[in-house]
Amino acid sequence: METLMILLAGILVMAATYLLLSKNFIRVIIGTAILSHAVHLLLMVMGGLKAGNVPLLGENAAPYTDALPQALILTAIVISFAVTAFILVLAYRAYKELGTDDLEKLRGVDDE
Amino acid sequence: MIEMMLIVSLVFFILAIAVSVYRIIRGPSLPDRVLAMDLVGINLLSGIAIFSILLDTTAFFDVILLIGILAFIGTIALTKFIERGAIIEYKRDR
Amino acid sequence: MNISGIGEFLTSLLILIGASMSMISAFGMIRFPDVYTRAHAATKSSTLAVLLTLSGVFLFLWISESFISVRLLLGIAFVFITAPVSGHLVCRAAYRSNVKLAQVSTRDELKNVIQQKE
Amino acid sequence: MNNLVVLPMIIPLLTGIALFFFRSLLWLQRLISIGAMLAASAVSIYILHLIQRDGILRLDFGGWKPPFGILFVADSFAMLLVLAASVITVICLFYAFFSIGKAREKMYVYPFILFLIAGVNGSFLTGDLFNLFVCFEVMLLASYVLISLGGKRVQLRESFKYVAINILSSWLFLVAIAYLYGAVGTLNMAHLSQRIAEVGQGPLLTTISIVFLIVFSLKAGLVLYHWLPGSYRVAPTAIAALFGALLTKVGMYALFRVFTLLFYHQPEITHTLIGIMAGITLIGGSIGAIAYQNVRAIVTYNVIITVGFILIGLAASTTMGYEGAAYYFIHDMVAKALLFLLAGTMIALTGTAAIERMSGLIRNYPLLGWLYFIAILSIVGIPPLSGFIGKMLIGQAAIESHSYLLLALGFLSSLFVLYSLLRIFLNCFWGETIISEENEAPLKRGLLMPSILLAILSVGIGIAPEWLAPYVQDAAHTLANPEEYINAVLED
Amino acid sequence: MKINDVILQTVAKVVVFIILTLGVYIFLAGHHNPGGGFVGGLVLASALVLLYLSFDIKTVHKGLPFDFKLIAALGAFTVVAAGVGALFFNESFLTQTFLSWTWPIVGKMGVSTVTIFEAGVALAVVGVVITIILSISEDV
Amino acid sequence: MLITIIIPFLAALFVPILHKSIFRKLHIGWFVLFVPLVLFMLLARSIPSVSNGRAFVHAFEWIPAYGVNFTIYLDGMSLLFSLLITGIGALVVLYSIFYLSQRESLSHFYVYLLMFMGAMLGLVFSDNVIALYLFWELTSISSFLLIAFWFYRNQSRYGAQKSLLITVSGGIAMLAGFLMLYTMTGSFSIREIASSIHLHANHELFLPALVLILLGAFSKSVQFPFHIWLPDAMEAPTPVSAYLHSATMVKAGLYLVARFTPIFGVEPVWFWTVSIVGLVTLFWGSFSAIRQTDLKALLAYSTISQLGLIMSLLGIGSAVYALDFQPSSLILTSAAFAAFFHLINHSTFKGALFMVIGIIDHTVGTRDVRRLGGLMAMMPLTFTIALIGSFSMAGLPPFNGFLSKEMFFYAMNQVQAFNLFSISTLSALFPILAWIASILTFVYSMIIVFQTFFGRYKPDEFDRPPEEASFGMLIAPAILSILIVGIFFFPNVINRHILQPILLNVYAPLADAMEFDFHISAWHGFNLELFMTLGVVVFGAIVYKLLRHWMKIYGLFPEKWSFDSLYHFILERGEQAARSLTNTYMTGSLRHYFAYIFLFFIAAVGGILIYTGAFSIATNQDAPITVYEWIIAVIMMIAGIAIIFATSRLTAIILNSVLGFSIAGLFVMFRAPDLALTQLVVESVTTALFLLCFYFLPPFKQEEKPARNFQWTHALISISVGLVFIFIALAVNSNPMFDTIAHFFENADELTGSSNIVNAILGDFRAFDTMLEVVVLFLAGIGVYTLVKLKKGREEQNIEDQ
Repeated sequence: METLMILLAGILVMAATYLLLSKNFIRVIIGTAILSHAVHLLLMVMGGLKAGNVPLLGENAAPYTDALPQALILTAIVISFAVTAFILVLAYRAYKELGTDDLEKLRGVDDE
Repeated sequence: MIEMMLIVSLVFFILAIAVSVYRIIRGPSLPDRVLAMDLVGINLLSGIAIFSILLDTTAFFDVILLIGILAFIGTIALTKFIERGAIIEYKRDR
Repeated sequence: MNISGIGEFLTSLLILIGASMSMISAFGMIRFPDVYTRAHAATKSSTLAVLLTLSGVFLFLWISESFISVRLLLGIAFVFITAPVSGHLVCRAAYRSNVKLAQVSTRDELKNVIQQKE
Repeated sequence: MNNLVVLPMIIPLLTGIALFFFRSLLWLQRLISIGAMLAASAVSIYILHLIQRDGILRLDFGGWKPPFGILFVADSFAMLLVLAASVITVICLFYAFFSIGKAREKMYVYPFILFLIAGVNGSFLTGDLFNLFVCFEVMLLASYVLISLGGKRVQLRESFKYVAINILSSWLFLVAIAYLYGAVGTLNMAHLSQRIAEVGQGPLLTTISIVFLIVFSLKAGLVLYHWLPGSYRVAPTAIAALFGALLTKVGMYALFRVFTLLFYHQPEITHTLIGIMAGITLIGGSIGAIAYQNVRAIVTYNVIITVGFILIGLAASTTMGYEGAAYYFIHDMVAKALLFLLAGTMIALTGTAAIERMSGLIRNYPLLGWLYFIAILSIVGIPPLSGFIGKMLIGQAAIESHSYLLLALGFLSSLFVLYSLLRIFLNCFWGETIISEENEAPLKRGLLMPSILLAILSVGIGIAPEWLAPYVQDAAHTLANPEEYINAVLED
Repeated sequence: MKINDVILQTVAKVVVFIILTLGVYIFLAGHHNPGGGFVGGLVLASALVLLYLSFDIKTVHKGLPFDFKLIAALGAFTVVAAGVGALFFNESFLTQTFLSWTWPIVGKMGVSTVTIFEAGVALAVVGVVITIILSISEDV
Repeated sequence: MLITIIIPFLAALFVPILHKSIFRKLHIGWFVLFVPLVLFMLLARSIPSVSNGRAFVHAFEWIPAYGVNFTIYLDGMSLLFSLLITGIGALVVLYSIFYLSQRESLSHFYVYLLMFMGAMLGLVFSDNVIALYLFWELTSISSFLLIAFWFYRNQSRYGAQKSLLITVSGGIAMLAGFLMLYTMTGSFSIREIASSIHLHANHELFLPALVLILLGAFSKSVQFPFHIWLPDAMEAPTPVSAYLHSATMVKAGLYLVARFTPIFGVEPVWFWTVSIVGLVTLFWGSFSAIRQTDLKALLAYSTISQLGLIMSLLGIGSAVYALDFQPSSLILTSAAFAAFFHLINHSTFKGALFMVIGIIDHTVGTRDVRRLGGLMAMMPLTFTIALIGSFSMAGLPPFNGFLSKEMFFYAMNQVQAFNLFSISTLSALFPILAWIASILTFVYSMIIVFQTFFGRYKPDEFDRPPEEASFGMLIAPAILSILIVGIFFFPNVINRHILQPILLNVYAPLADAMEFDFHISAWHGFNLELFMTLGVVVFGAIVYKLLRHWMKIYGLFPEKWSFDSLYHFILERGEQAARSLTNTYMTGSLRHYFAYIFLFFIAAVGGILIYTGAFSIATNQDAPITVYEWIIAVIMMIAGIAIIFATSRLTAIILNSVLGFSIAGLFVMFRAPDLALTQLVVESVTTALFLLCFYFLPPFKQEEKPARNFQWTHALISISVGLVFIFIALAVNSNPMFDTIAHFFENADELTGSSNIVNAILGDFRAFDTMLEVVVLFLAGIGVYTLVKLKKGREEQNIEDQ
């Protein structure tokens, strides 16, 4: 299963990379979102997917799955949520102010 | 036997979800999509209920209720959007 | 097969029925011509389907593990309350955003009412 | 257990949150924020002394022994940076009082600055890799907000790029953490170091270390600095000064930490790569610094040059190099803050950032001009100003480690620094006075005081580096001997 | 023409309580079961969002006159202060403590300072989510 | 001795204060004058003891941790230089009192001047090379400030910048050399280095250090090709030119070479570089001087040439070391002797000449030789001084220049006779070049005298009518011309008290072996040197007469081929090139920036992956895959790929949320209910935000529709990134090295009273992460609020924010 999940995460990374390279606000943001999905998946896989039990003591018997990556992912999810929310609103505001969602039009010369 | 039936039900639900997804993609109107999404949510919720029997855990019951809530809120939000353009109004004037 | 075995069988049958129903309502989603008719399939039959399934699960757990899940009961109640409302709202939104009725429709009663009001 | 260690981070954090309750009481916000940073600075000094006395301090959060819990580890290197960062923040806050404007003040600019510094200090202190990521995020989120605060068009344009690139680097950081956790199964840096040493830094771990290298390079502006000039230019002066002084330093600190504590077994690959990257950065920064006629642009490219220069110390990976880097870290925080503040003041006074449109400012604002002159000399590394000792030690380290090319690039880059900054001085401060006395914009004393303080600091550090020497030597010693860090963390 | 939202509003009033119950449950369950402050907070926030959806901002503010930024700040403050609290007991920063005892019928029960911490998390989440949503909604 | 260094700086501190209070009416220069005078006397008092071979050492700690100290070392060489600094300094200050009017910003001028004086004294007194470097740079800076004294003039700024850039570059090279010396010997003290350097003569750094330190010396002492800054430095007020740019600062390089001769002399490269560069400079300087029309520029080039002369002498003198003190080689010590003697003489006559030029400039308002002429009658005293100075420079008796010029010829002839290092043809060039250069020197000396004071009187060309300069202005040059003559008649006073001790410093190993007993006399009989001098006069006169005819030769060297224009070209074009280069990659396009990151990622990580051969794959430890996981995985893959081709914003958003919900499903599979719950809610909220923010935007533009415009390069990049990502992950997965630390958390119930391990970790074990996570969330929330509420975009440009 690990291999499959790694492949899946890899494909997500590819898609995310491709999206990041496009010139549209929303596609870039979706790219970062997909990348975060891939990263969470990777964290999960790296913790080992060995058939263990839900990490709730008492409900099931040991062995449990590795709970640490789960905690890390939880933190990462929250952070990625915060970041995504921020960049979304930023992009929204930028669109409103600048009147375009085409990043190639927003280069800005370095010496204006 | 029982497990067989449960799995069959699960497959049914998955098929139902697939069909709804088709409707989401196909449209043609926005309300159609919203409707289909609502359906996806409801079916997903049932699927998870069955799944937790299969996995023999009650850990996902929160998820069930949660999906119900989210589907409901999502549907309302979308309908309001379709109807009035704004989702949350400052002061309802009409 | 003991009592609980039968109970389990019956409840899973309940689940299966629910599942089939939801299947059928999903087909309705494809087959019906416009959003208003699809709303029937989407809200009415599938609400029943969900209710059946969830009750099945609830009973199953009750019988097999004598576990009364309040959350599940809440869930059932919730779906029961909200599903019709969302169906209603979707239809209304569709109508107000001028989604066309299917060709086969014969009457549009609401049209007259709205016109009168305005 | 040493709860003191958490204070440099928690004081700004807590006061930052508390300030939200005093939104309209601007004077109180100012007072509290500056008081908090002063307190943090004082605590940092005290901790620095404690480290001299008792060795490395650590604080296990929640009392959970490493490697299971998170902990803060205060060694001299980290604390020196914490101290410098806190002091710089005090000064930049002071500048902000006079320059940032009511609108931003009401929009919580002080809390955000405090959060920024909390993230920075946390990144310096933490002993846990994942926690480093989280601290980075605190710092970055604050920086995102600060850079876009004001919502001007350029700001929105540049901050989107800044945010997007930093998000990518954050997720890459997580990827690297995931790889490392998968390979070694722990997150505590000391424990990681121990385990890596135990198993030997094989090809796989070396490859993972390169992922870390890329992540921190992005933060530090090493080779991958292209995002930096645009974004640093759009923020208000006080904030740009903080960014220029602190943000790249955090990335560099992480590089130092990771490549001295974790991945120090294969320097022929990793440190060589760092050396090459430092060289490229020096070249790119130097070329960029002379390319533009815009004060802000020149100043930001100077930030990049510094990055390359400090990392020569890491590439050399000798004690001397670490000492030099530590000195240079401190110097550069002071000097870059000074430079940014002065540049900002110039822009505020003349209303333009183009150097060809300024002239003869020294007649109107002599003190400003001489402060700028001091800043130049300090950054170029003319003794007895603060830049010299670090430059000397890094140069020595480069010689010791036979990296003559880096030495040449590093020292040549000082010339570019000199040329680029001198151009501003010659064109803007000297030359025909074009502002008549009547049209002269008044220079608020509040805008000048922070620069004076920073200049005094720079001169002070330059004249008396001996005072810092024990701390710096201890810092370098710890960096050069990772087992000390490990022992301090993992023994009870 | 005024759109009649009676059905929605009536249902919302009922449903909000179900959601709030669930939110509190999830929040409390976090100690032993899936859930916790973050999800609990999100669910509570979704209840509020439902209110905003079915009524309008002004009406809701009459019933809930809070500045959600301050609620978020309060939450964040609680979280950090929960850590600082340990300092007064001469414990390491963020030291949590718990008491648990076994009752005859109910089984094992416990109280823990983590609850304060988690409450802070939940408050912060509610505050933040509502702040974000309201900010955007007011801007459109 | 430290006091001598500190006094000028202290005085500099008082100058601005005094200028505003007591010296409002009186010229502040009178106060400043005390400083060099007092110092000169202080230093002069130590002449007797130093000439007996004593040396004073005082150490003051600065940064002992790194071996950097202010070690004051006063020996013969330092004494000579310090006497020059204070002596000429006193005269220059005296001169400046009359030269600069009260209207100039005198306090700045004297602060810089005193700063320079202190720095220069520090330079010659420092034994520690880092302290030496400190003062070295300080002299560069004060020179910079003095050159740009009239900073509103473009030329002044240009000259100041040029001098600073070149001297600081040299200084930095020198610092690198010092650091290399430290690496070899472990000491920053010149004396300690000198005593232990012979152990490291074969060190790989020895030669680089030598070259680098020479670079420093050459750039400061305006040796070819670094001479270009000196003519531009003439924009400084004339007292400054007289002081810094002829008498003292430019001699710092000579000082350095002399100081380091004991260290590097053993290496023949030192001899060759120093002497040949010196000779070339000598020749080129004198050659270029003739074509100058500005008298100050002419003097600048003459300074260059004279410094080249001294430099070449020092080089020849160093051969004694290279020849390992063979007895026959000791005759070459006379070269070093001549060097220092000429150094003193040069200070006297060049100082005098500068002051004279200053007087002329001051009185008639021009320094252009084409406009000057016939001033002898109006300014007899000035003329006399100029005559003395020029003739001394030309090497004519009865002036001190004659003596040192004779010795210079003598040393040059010795080289030829000696046939150093068996390169006879090259060494034969030495005297010839020296002789030609001397002829040219003669010519430009004559230009100064004859074209200024003789010839046609052209009063229309002057800004002001010429008249004899004020008495005060004439004092200083007069004193110098008295010295010029005085030294000619009593050279041995200087010889015994000052020059002999220096030779002991330069040739320390010889101190016991031999007595330096040079006797300077004007008359040596009819020897080769005398004939050379006669030849110089004869040919010089002819050349001067035919000046107009052969001036065409300069046309062969067009302006744009000079080093001067090379410097200009480099700066000008460098800036342009830098700009265009930087603009090529700093495009401001986010897409490019991302591409850099990804390409670097592929190159670095992928490269190392392949280079180290880290890749491995083992699937045998994998958990089995169930059908549900397949389903979700396939859905995700499809969604992931489909999102690339999505043509509408809504589709992209929905597909993204499909991915998010599927991840939640995967979390269910992976037995992570907490995660599933959180992911579910978060994904819903995120989707809602996406819709809120972006539904209103116009549809994707046509060119953005990737289905029609699939970017193959982007696809290639993304596939490579993905592959690198996958390969490392697979390698990590197949090489588990340790168990994770997770087993500890399974005791969560006892430790924290929580049976949900994940929540125990979040709330207790790693509560700090959670705390900061909340802060992050909080920040994002408030950030969104500020973003929406604070809109400055439409306001006018706020200056502060640029």
